[in-house]
Amino acid sequence: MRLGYDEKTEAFRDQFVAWLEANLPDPLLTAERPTSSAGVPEWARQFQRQMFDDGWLSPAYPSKLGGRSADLFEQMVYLEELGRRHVTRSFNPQGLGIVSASIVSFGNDEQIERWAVPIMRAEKTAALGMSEPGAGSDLAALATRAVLDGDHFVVNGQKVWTSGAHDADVLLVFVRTDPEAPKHKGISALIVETDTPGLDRRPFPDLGGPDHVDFNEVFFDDVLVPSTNLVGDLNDGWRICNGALAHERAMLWVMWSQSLDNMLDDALAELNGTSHADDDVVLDRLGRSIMDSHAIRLLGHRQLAKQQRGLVPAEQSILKLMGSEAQQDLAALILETLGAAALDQAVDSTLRFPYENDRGAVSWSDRYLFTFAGTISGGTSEIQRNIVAERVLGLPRG
Amino acid sequence: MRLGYDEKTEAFRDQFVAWLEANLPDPLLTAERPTSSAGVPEWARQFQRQMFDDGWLSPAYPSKLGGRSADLFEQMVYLEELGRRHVTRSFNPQGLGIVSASIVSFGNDEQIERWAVPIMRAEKTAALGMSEPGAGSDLAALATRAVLDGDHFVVNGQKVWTSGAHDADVLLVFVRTDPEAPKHKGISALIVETDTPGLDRRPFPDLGGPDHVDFNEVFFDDVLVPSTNLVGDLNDGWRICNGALAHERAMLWVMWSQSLDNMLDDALAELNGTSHADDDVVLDRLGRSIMDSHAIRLLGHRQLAKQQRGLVPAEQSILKLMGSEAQQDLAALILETLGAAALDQAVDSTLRFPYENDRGAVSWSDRYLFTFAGTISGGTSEIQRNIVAERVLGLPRG
Amino acid sequence: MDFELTDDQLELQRIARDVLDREAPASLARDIAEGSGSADELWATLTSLDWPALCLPEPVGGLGHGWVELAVLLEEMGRHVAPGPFAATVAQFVPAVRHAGTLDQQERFLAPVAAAGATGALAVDEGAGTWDLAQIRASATRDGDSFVLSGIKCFVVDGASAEEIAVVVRVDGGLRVVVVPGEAVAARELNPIDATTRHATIDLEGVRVGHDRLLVGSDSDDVVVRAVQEATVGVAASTLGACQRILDLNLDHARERQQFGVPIGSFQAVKHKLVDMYCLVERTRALVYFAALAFDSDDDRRAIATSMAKAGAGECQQRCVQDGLQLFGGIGYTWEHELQLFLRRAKVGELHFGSSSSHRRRIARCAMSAP
Amino acid sequence: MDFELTDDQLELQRIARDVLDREAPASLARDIAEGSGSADELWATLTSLDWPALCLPEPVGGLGHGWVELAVLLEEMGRHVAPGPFAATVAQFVPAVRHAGTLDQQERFLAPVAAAGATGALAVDEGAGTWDLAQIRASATRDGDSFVLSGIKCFVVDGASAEEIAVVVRVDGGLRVVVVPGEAVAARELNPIDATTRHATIDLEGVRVGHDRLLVGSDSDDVVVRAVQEATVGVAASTLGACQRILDLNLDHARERQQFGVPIGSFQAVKHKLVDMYCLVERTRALVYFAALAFDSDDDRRAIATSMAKAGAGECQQRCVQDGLQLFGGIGYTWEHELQLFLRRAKVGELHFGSSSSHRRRIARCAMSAP
Repeated sequence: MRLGYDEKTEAFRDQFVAWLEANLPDPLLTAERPTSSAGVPEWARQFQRQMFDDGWLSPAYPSKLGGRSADLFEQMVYLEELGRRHVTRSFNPQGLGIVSASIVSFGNDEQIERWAVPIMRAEKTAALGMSEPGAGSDLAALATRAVLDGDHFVVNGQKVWTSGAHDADVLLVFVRTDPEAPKHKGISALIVETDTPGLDRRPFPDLGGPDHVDFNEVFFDDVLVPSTNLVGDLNDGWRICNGALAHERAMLWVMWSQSLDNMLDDALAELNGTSHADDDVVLDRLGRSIMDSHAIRLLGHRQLAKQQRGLVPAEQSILKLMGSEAQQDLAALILETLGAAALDQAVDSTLRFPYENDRGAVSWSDRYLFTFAGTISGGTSEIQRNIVAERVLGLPRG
Repeated sequence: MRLGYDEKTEAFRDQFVAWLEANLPDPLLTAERPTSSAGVPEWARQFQRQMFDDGWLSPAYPSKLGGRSADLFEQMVYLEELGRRHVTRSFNPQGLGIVSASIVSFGNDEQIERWAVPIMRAEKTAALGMSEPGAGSDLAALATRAVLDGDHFVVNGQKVWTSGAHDADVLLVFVRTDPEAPKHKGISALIVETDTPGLDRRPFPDLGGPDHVDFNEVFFDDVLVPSTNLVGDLNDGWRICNGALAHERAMLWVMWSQSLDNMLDDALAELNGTSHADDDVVLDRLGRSIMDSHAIRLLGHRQLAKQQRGLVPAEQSILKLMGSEAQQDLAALILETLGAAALDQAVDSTLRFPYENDRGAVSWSDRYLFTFAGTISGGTSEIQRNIVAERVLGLPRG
Repeated sequence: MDFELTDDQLELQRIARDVLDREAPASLARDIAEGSGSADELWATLTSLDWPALCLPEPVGGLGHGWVELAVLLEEMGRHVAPGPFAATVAQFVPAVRHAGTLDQQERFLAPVAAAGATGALAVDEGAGTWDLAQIRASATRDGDSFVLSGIKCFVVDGASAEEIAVVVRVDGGLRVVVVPGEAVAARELNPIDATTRHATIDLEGVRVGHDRLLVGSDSDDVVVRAVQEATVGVAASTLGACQRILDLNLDHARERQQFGVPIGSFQAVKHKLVDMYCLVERTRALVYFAALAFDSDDDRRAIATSMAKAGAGECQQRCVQDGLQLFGGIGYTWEHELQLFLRRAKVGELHFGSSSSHRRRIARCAMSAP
Repeated sequence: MDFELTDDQLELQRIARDVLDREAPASLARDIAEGSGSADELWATLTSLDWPALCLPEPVGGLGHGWVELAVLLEEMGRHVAPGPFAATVAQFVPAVRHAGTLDQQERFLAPVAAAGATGALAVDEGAGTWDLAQIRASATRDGDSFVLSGIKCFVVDGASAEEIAVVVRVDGGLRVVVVPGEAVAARELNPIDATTRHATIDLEGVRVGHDRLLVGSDSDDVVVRAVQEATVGVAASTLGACQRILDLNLDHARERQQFGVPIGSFQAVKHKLVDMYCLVERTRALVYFAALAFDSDDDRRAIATSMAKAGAGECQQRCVQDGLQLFGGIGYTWEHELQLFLRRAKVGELHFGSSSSHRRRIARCAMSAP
């Protein structure tokens, strides 16, 4: 155990810091904001491309894929430096983190060149078609069908919660290709270009308000998808599906940790200088949130240290649970503390962090509501608890 | 809706108050304390007998059974006046509230005369043999067997958690008399004198300490019980069992309400004049306990009002849950608030309330631990929640 | 005590529920949130049904019902996330005029409410968001035949739309109520998190009103305290109703929604959360109606009853919003689903007339100082 | 950073666990609680295994290990509800002498600990139960070649049995540590809720000690602050261990105990509570070892790390005691079952060296005042 990093890691950090200082976009050029999680402004596309071309977009990858074969500690300081500056690597996070990552892991060279690299270079944006109505957290129950007919799949069915689909160029869609096989076994993964005939994207607003639109329903009505768009093997989609969700999961806690820290910074700024900063009831609860923030980072580092030693850490299964609930607790605290001052939804929308994906720069009331995306999506907190109980604590299935 | 009672009820109250003022034992005579929930000191026996003889022990009963056919509101003010003075009706609460009550409801005249009246007049004490090892909250799984052999039952098996059995003269024991019948159907209720050969009572301490003894294991090894000791019909014990638990359930909330109020009084006395009385964090939590205390009493009154109108109220199913957990929360608050001052288990054991069943007059640490008797026994809070979910909220069985 | 609604009160509840089921569907609240709806028609209907008059005293043309009946109506309004001036008028403006005004003044300002649904508001807080009367600085100064006002009032429910606003001000240091015509003040409307609970900041600076608009039925601060208590319990009753609806929606969802082949309501974790919500709703209802009874009986536990009702509603909304949204999963996380309308109505109750925590501390301080 | 135990540290943990499994079964704690047991034999064994020396500096005969290793041992002691002078000696007495004493004084008072398991205690609080150094009034006054003490010290762990007691006093207004022979003070032992954590009130009035017993390695109050920080984290580590054991006992129980025909661990409500306990145990472990690392690295986050470790342990014990007892049902509610021994050890941690709430408030105030 030790608090600092070794020299090699610190040298890596210095190198990245130097690159960032030389290459961060002029804040004045960042005024155009994203329209959805696949609607990326031009300045952000250019910056992402620059990162890729200079080997800083995905440091764990080899250089031809936008990286420099960094080890886990190097990836960690890389993320620390991004987080410290509130720099967003990609404003199309599912595109980079899941779609292109899945193609890199499971696709062939042609697919990597045709889709993964363009997504990484922000020439294309991508969205993930996984959830379906009625399936909820039960991914194995998905019903969208794809039937191979010659050199095309014919896709019929419906996806929902597809973030950014209306702004995306391609979708990675999980479909049932063998209806006879047991639930997990008959699933495949297809790349679908969003301008394919028969594909209908219907964006709908979340509970933030009628103009807060990122989710889509996506309908497939006899959509013809070339068989060359199959990622991985036929009926091997469950492995990709798990891989897609697991992708970069090793580092996913950093996102939870940094977004909690950001909210905490905002909370401290909000309370400082007010009478609340001297209210013991508020301080008592705030202390807990500060502890959450430290504990989550420390547990993440523990996971990292175990992975570096080749162990399979149990921490990752609790970090999403703890991180998402800690954010919810903190947002609730600030909302309740501000009281009447939080009645008004209008907020100062001036950008504090020009490089941040700030579609969340909203009132504390909305911030509180938006924390439920964290405790619901990607497996609700209840599902997470079941998983930890069974897989980590060895309790019997219910 | 109204806050007060009608004149008839208030007249009843006045009558009882006059009786109490004339008949409460001299506090100086109450120094002898109970040894268990069936080990009743002589002064308390005399007082209980006096209550019975004057028609004040069980006011809802007819006069020959120690009552005066009081209605629900009259029973309520009766309990209010007892509570206000911290007067315990019987230091053998299961004997009076469950055993004699079951015999009165389900037994024959001879049984009433032979056991119920003596228990009510505190000439005998009684304990309840219901729980068994391994059965926990699953009463239908009880395994103690009784086989009818001529004019006797032969009883074999084991009970546990039998409060006060080592001090009791008789037990009301639930036994399986038809092992072939479905779980609920083959159960019967027997009165067993504790001096019957083959019956072995082994008291054991609870977590309060090695000298905190009320529970017993009770072993039955070919115990011969006269068939005339069968209460109710053969194999009709499930109805009695439910009846026994349900007995006086209508008024059981008053016990929860009053014991919470008593704890709250003690808590306020403990904090008053200390720096904790000015600590906003403490006040915030204390406020919640005060609300609990009011809400529980109000919900109890709501239940009472519905019963008086002949309705079946849902409140009783949540009052035990809320009452037991509210006590636990309050005890935890005081324990945590006192901090180091609560490290020492020694407490001033001077009796504040000479008529109270004060085996609980202990440190806040023990008071906290003892609240778990409330959330565990008589159906754990988890079981209570299942029951409310299914019976009150109409949710499907799991 | 007899702590259950009488048959007449149960009948009133049933009628109110029927009326609002018909006249105030959730789509009305949604239309208002999206800027395309209006509460005017609902208010006209309720006025025609004598709702504004129901709990007003008979001398001003009211039907003479009490606070328990008012709580029944407010709870139903919350349960339907019903928009409009009902709550601010009858639970905020009316109590202020009733307790502070002379009989003549009550007649002058309340008869139009009873007869024709004139609307009112109550202005108390000045920005701290605590509704703490000790912090009131706004004032009315006599100038000839009139009073000149000074100060700013914040978080005034319906402050930009009410016809008359009961404004709590200082006159010679004491707390008094001045009834100011809504059109006389400059109001800036906020964009509240619940679109059906409209708020405004109003500027009193230099506003001049006739001397007879100063309510002079009593020269005690207590009447203002009482008016704010009633307004506070009114908010609690509305919050209670919204929470009840969140629970109802969740119970339906838990019975119907299937996951892993069974209704999610058969999962123990779901059951237990719903039971906790149910217990808190019942606890809050007990505390709200206790406060209403305390008003009707002029019981001296009014202050603690008010704080218990408000804090109870606050604890209840906290859990109902939290678990109610969580248990619904993604479906509840959309603008389309009506759940969010009730979440917002429940949450808004916590944010005005004092937080749960502040009321709990009052309760405890009160108990600590009791003999 | 590298936030996992090294192979050597893991090996130490394994050895410590084996030793205590063998030498400190729960029956030892039970015997002590029933008045029939003694911790002497365990202490002799641990001394023979060099436990007292392990984390002492080499110059005084120690093995030079750091706070991370000490946390490993203290956690295992808590996990075994092990009685005896280990915790008070190495996590309370030793830090006080190390930080406040000169090298000679360290040699004088610590070498006997390292060599022969001499025992020590630390006396700080004077009755408030807050361990707030600002409230210290006890004093040492120079009188010729000696100091005369005055004051009362409360809640002193092992205060009635330790051979030497490091007493925090005021000398000329500043905070200093005087090492007082245990036999020189009148001690009244309390009847603590955890019989393996013995406490005493000690009376310093008129006690006279040689001037060389005033530790003069530093004249800064900071060394006392540091000693109390280490003592506080020591309590947190022990609490953590007890909580881990409560969780372990519950997991075994949930897998084995059948109800309604299935193991209770298959009920979702049971699962979720166990997961919450597990998360809190892991959270606390992270915070405790962070504090240990901060001590070893002289990191300037020591103060906040200390408070986080203590508050973390406090939150953890609250949940583990609450749900750990509740989930066990009746079986855990007996004196016979070992669960209660661990519940008491876990709970006692909350009651000294400052409550969770007081530490959380310190954390928040510290963050509020940070730039």
